[in-house]
Parts: sequence; C-alpha cells; structure tokens
Amino acid sequence: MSTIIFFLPFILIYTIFAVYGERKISAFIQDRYGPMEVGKYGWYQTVADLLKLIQKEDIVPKKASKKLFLIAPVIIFTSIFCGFVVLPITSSWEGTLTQNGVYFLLAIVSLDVVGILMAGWGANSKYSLLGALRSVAQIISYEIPVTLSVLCVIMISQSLNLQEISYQQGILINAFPDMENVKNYLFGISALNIDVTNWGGVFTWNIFRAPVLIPVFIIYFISTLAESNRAPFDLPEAESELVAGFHTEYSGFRWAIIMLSEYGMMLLVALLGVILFLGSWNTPLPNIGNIMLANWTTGEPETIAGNLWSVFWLLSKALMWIAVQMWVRWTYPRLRIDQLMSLSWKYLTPFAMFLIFVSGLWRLLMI
Amino acid sequence: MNWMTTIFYFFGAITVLSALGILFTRNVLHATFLLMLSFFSVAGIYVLGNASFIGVTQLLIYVGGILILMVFGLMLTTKLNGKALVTENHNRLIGVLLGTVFFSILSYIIIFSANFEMLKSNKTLPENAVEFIGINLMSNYLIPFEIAAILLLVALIGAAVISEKRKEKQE
Amino acid sequence: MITLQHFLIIGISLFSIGLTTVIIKKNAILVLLGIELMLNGANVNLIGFSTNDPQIQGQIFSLFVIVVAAAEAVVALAIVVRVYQYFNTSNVDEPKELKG
Amino acid sequence: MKKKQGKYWKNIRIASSTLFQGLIQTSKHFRKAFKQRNAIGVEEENYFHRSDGLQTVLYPHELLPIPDNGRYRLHNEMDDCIVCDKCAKICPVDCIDIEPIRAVEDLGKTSDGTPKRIHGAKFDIDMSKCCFCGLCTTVCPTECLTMTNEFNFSEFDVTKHNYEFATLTPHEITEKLEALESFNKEKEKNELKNKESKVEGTQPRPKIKMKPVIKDSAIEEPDKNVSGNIKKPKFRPRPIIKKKKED
Repeated sequence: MSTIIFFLPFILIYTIFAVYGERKISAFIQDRYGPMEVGKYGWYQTVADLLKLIQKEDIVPKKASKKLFLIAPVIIFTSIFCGFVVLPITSSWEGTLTQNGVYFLLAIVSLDVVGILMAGWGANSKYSLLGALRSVAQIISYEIPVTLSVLCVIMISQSLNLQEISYQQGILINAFPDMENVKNYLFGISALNIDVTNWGGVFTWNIFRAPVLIPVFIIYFISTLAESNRAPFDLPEAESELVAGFHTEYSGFRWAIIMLSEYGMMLLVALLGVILFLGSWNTPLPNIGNIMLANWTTGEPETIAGNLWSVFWLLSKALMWIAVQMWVRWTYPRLRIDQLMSLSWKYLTPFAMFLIFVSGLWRLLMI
Repeated sequence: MNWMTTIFYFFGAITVLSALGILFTRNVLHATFLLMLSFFSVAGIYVLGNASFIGVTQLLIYVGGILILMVFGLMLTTKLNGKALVTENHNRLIGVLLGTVFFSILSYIIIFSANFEMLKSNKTLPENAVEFIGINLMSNYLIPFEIAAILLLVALIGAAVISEKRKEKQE
Repeated sequence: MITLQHFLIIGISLFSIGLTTVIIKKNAILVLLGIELMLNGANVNLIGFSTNDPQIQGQIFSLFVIVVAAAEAVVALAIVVRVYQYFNTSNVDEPKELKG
Repeated sequence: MKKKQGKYWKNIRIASSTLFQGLIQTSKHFRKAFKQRNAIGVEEENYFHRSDGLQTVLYPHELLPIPDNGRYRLHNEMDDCIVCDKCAKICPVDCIDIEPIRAVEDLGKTSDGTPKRIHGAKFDIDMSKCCFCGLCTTVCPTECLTMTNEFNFSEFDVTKHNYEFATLTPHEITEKLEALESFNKEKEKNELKNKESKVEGTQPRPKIKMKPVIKDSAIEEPDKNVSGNIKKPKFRPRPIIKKKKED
C-alpha cells in the first residue's frame, strides 16, 4: 500500500511531462517544432491543456446509459492504478501483496477491459462500440503473449515476488532472505563457472543472466505496446476511422482520466518490463577490478543513498523505455485488424510458447 | 470486531448485494457488470481467507476472462437497437421458493447444528502458499492437473468447432 | 476473527441466489451467470474450509473448480451463440426442437 | 504447406528488417532536429535541397522573405486613378465597387500624364471576395491598381476586409454632386440655346455621366475616328486616351 503514496503524485506529474515529451518527440521526428508558445519552449503547454480540460463541461449523451458511462473512466483508471501497488520502488521500499506480485499485476490490469467495454457500450454510439470491441479483442489477445513472456521470466527467477526478482539482478543478491548463498554466473550457465555475483551491473540483469530472455523481451515489448493501445496498435482509437474509439463521447475531466490511464499504462508496463528484464533498480555499471562502480552507484539497502540510487535507476530506465515507446509510435503506421490478430496469434504466441520451453531448459543450466 | 472482520463484512455485503442485484435487475448488461462486482469482492474474501493466490486467480480468470466472454456473448446474441437489453422472468414462484428454502435450511444447519470442533485446532498454514500449491500441483495432484489441462484443450477445440460457421446442408 | 461460519453463510447465499437466477431468468446468458454464481458459492466454501488446513487442499481444489468453470463458460457460450444463430433468440424457452 | 512456411519466415525477416530501418530513419530525423532551418526564400540556391533540420518557420516571430513582386493584397493609388471602372468590370467575383462622379473642374493629371476627369466617390475592394487572379491589375490603364506583397491582413471581422481607397469626404462628395448637377443644368440650357452650333468637347461629357455603357462607347467612338485597324479597342485604352488628349 505504501508505494501508492509515491506513485499517485508521480503518475500525475509524469503524465504532464510525458505528454509534453511525446509532442516534442513527435515534432522532432517529423521535422517540426512542437509546442513553442506557452512558456519557454512551450513548457506549460500541457498544464494549459489540463486547465482547459478541467474547465470543460462534463457531457453525457442523452441516449447513453448514464451509470455505465459515468463509472467507466473510474474503473479504467482504478484498474491500471491498482497495478502500481505491487511494484517495488527501492531496495527497501517494496509494494504490497509481495507473494503474488506479478500475478496480481497481470490480473488487475486485465480489468481495464471491463471499463473499456462499459465506456463503449454505455456511450450508445457506434464509434464507441466498435472502438471498444476492437480494443477488447486486442487487449485480450495480447494478454496471452504478455503473460507467456512474463512466465518465462518467472521460470528463470522462480518467484512471483517482484522484490525478489529485483534483488536477483544485482550485487545485493545475497542481502535478500533465503538467497544468501545464491550465485550469478555469466549468462547463467553454471558450467562456465564464471562467477559474476560481485560484478553486478548489466552482467546480472535478467537479459544477461539468461540470454534466452532477449527474444522474450522483444515479445514483451511488442505486446505491451498493444496492451497500452499505443501505435502501431492504436486501432481502438484510430482517429481517422473511428473518431477516437471507445472514448469518443467523453469530454473534459473524464476524458482526461482516460488519457491519464493510457499514460499510466505506459508507465506501468515500462516499470514492469524494467523490473523483469532490465535489472529493476540495479545499476547498469559493473564492478571492474578495483573500480567498484556497481557498489558506488547502488548503496546499501535501508540507507538514504541506497534508496535514492534505486529510485534514480528504476525511474530513469522506465522513462527511457517510454521514450522508446514514443519513438516507435511516431515511426510506424497503424496495423490492420487482421494483421494485428495474426501478429498475436500466429507469431508472438507460438514464439512465446517455444521460449517458455527454452527458458525451462536454461533454468536447468543455471542450477 | 477488528479491521479484518470489518473488511470481511464489507466484501461480504458487496458480494451478496450485487448477487441479489443480478436477481432483481432486468437489464442484462447491468447484471453482467454486477456479477463483476460480486466476483471482485469474492476475490477480496479469498484474500482475507489467506488464499491470495486463489483470489488473484479469481480476478484473472473470472473477471478478466469469463466475464468479458459473457459480455461478448451478450453482444453476439442480441440485436443492438439502442434500447436497453431487458430480460423477463419465468417460474418466479418456484425459483424464489426453492432458493429461500435452500438458503434457510443450509444456514440453519450451519448456525445451529453443524459442529466444526475438529477444525478449531490452530494449525499453521504454509508460509509461501504459491510455492506450496505449485509443488503440490506437480506432485500430489499431478493427474488432476493434467486432466484439467486436457479438459481446457478439449473445451477450446469444442468451442471453436461449435461456433464455427457451417454451410447449410441443402446447398 | 473471521470464523468458518462467515465463509459458509456467504457461500450459501451466493449458491442460492445463483440457483434462483438459473431457475427464473429467461435469457440464456443470465442463466450462465447464475451457474457462475453457484460455482463461486462452492469456491467460497472450499476457501473457508482451507483456512484451517495446513495442506490447503481447499485452495488447490478451488483452482480446479475455476479451471472447470472457465471451460464450462467457453463451451456454454459457444452453444448459446450457435443457438442464437439458428433460432435467432437467446431465450431458453423458445428453442423446442433438437434438430439443427 | 511448404510454401506457406516459407512465407511465414520471410514475413518475419522482412518485418524485422523494415521495422529496424524505419527506426533508423526516424532517429536520424530526431538527431538532426537541433538544426534549425533558416528563414530563406525561394530565390536562394539551396531552397529545394534542404532536407535536414526543422522545417517549420515560427511564423509571427520569423518570416520567410517575401518576393517584392508578391501578388497578395490589392492596393489602389488613388492619385493615379482615373476611375475608368475597367477593373470593376473585369473582376470575375465583383469585389471592386466604384462610384464615379463626373468632375466639373480640372483634376490635373496622373503621374504618367493621363488627365483625370472623374472623381472616385467610392473605390472599395472587398478582399474577402478577391480571388487573386490579378486581372484588374492588367487592365488598369494607369497602373495605379497593383498587388502588393502585403500578405498578412487577417481580421477578426470579415467586413474589415473591405478596403476603401476613395479619399473624398462625404461633404466633398455632396459638393461635387451639386456642382455636377448645376453644371449639367447649365449645359442643358446651353444646348437648347446652341442647338445648331455644336460645342466641341461637350459632346462626350453627358454620355460619360451615364456609366458604364456610355463610357465604353465614348471610348470606342474616338477609336473609330483615329484608326480603324485596331480590332480590340477595349483592352487597349491607353493610346486612345492619349489621342483624346491630343485633340
């Protein structure tokens, strides 16, 4: 529960900067300036937009099913926000429900489908309904590759506890209870007998501990793009065809909540991906001989320095991930619905299943 | 009454009230979403009963899976014409009578007659339920586990075959 | 302290509400909802009993119940959709012939 | 079956390579985004060869150089205008509105020596109607009506797009009208008196009064007198007027 204290204000502030960042990134990719007028370099553009949104009238269509329509954005935001409660932030500040962390996250995030269906059906508009149907079909289909790829990581790390997964990926591995004697080997192959436990840095990240996770990582990245309705998988919104998909009829503050939850979802999948694959709150700098970069940039758990370093590494990795998501969004055109489905069912899911098998074998190598 | 009990009563009230809502509402869509609420609070009850793994599974499969399927089924089996989807009741007398009788008999037994003395010994539950369940599924309960897997596969194929578009025989 | 009776009462009420729903509702989807409610009532019972069980057999059994419920829901919905395509209704009373 | 499998792997290969190329392409643009495009005009040599850097010009703060011969807003130099009404007639969208008053006194000459004989009581150009075809500027005999390179004349009120070029005040207009009226009366009297003896130069004047048909014939008539071989007199007004001046 305690991590909510950190994440609730963080999501709000992050969204303001993320919207600004997205505008700027898209502008630079398309050889434009982006917002330039409000404040220096348009810094306050998002704040101005937010103020405008809050002032706008909260319109409910006359023929809409009022209860469903009004409650839907709340459900969407709540379900995504609930996902944050299990995430660890620092080496000594972990989320709640630790035993089932990842599992809970996957479950609760799938709830936003309910909100989307409510919004789509409640609005009583064909654009909303079509957008909601597309969105739900997409999210449900892509939940499978996401779950399978997360399962690969769980098989390698043998835990549903996100904090334990985090500890495994750094020099502090032996500080976690029940892992006092665990060692990290190079590429996870114990037969090589190269002990990298004290190297730390990237050598103990999951994608290095078990290189089988690199393709898994790619699958995870692609399918979480679809999960968060980002381009090139933004058919549910499809501005050119469906106006705005399931949130066509929303205005003002409720629309802002839906937008907030979209950006929140981006942050959530980025944080989860960082924790699962990219070393969580561990530093990327390894110890090289006597230059103890990893020790210097990690700090002891339960100390101020340790907490600050952890937060810094976790959030900077996650924000980099989001920047890549935006980069991808402004590069690729939108997929067609059949291409979307075939990508999920014909390509990602079989590969993920095969990779689960390989991860199992790799885990045997790691013992 | 400590806070655990309070939360339990809260979840229990939501569960039962939303279930009653399903019974009384005539709008099919509202019934589906009320069922979601009911399942959600049932998951809360599971977590309070030291079964957080099952609680999360409940969320994942029931709320995230089956309910969405229900809503899809609803969309596929109704004509959308802008009106609210309403359903009618039948066998009202028999149904309510049966339900009430069933409920009252069982609750009478539970409250007044049943004796759960054997369960009162305070045994400690396994520390890590997930690990325990996992190991047990792969050892003591391996055959049910495999049968469940086959059942799921059969259901998958069966559902695909049933709902497949068949050509009319006349053609 | 949450006693076993708490769980059992909730389980029973869910089960009997589900039973009533199955009997009195006409729409096939709502009948399915009633069945899911009954299954959940049974599950609550199982969880309640496993709170005092060091072997947590109740939890493992309820996992299987959930799996079966998922399979059942999928097949039942497929049948409902199929029936709708053939008879053009989702009312459980109207289809009166087995042909098709 | 084999064919399908081949396609499957080919799809993956093509998809990954093209997706990678796309990312490279956009990252190039992103990296070059710190370069800013200068506000250079079309005349510059490398105008069409600039593909790097930001292409946007921050409009109110910086402008692309506008060519001197830009054809945007119409401007009429009233001092040079002889109020011949050609522009109003040629205009395909009727955006020029002219009200002439026949002058009694001598109005002097334009800068190219054409004598002015008509007051422009009203010379309005409604730029909201204008289609920027430029026909009016080509027919203008004294080249007083021109298109300037002033392009930024947006307004909040559409009626403000109506530009008035006439310099006469309402008081002056009534004065001129009265003068004309009294002159006409006097002339009628004179005509009655001297019916047999024509006074040269007075003949075209009453015709001009009734615009615009008469004015045309007024131009055509001397045209016939001077040279019969000019076939399209309407579009060559200047020499004709000069001939008149010689008379």
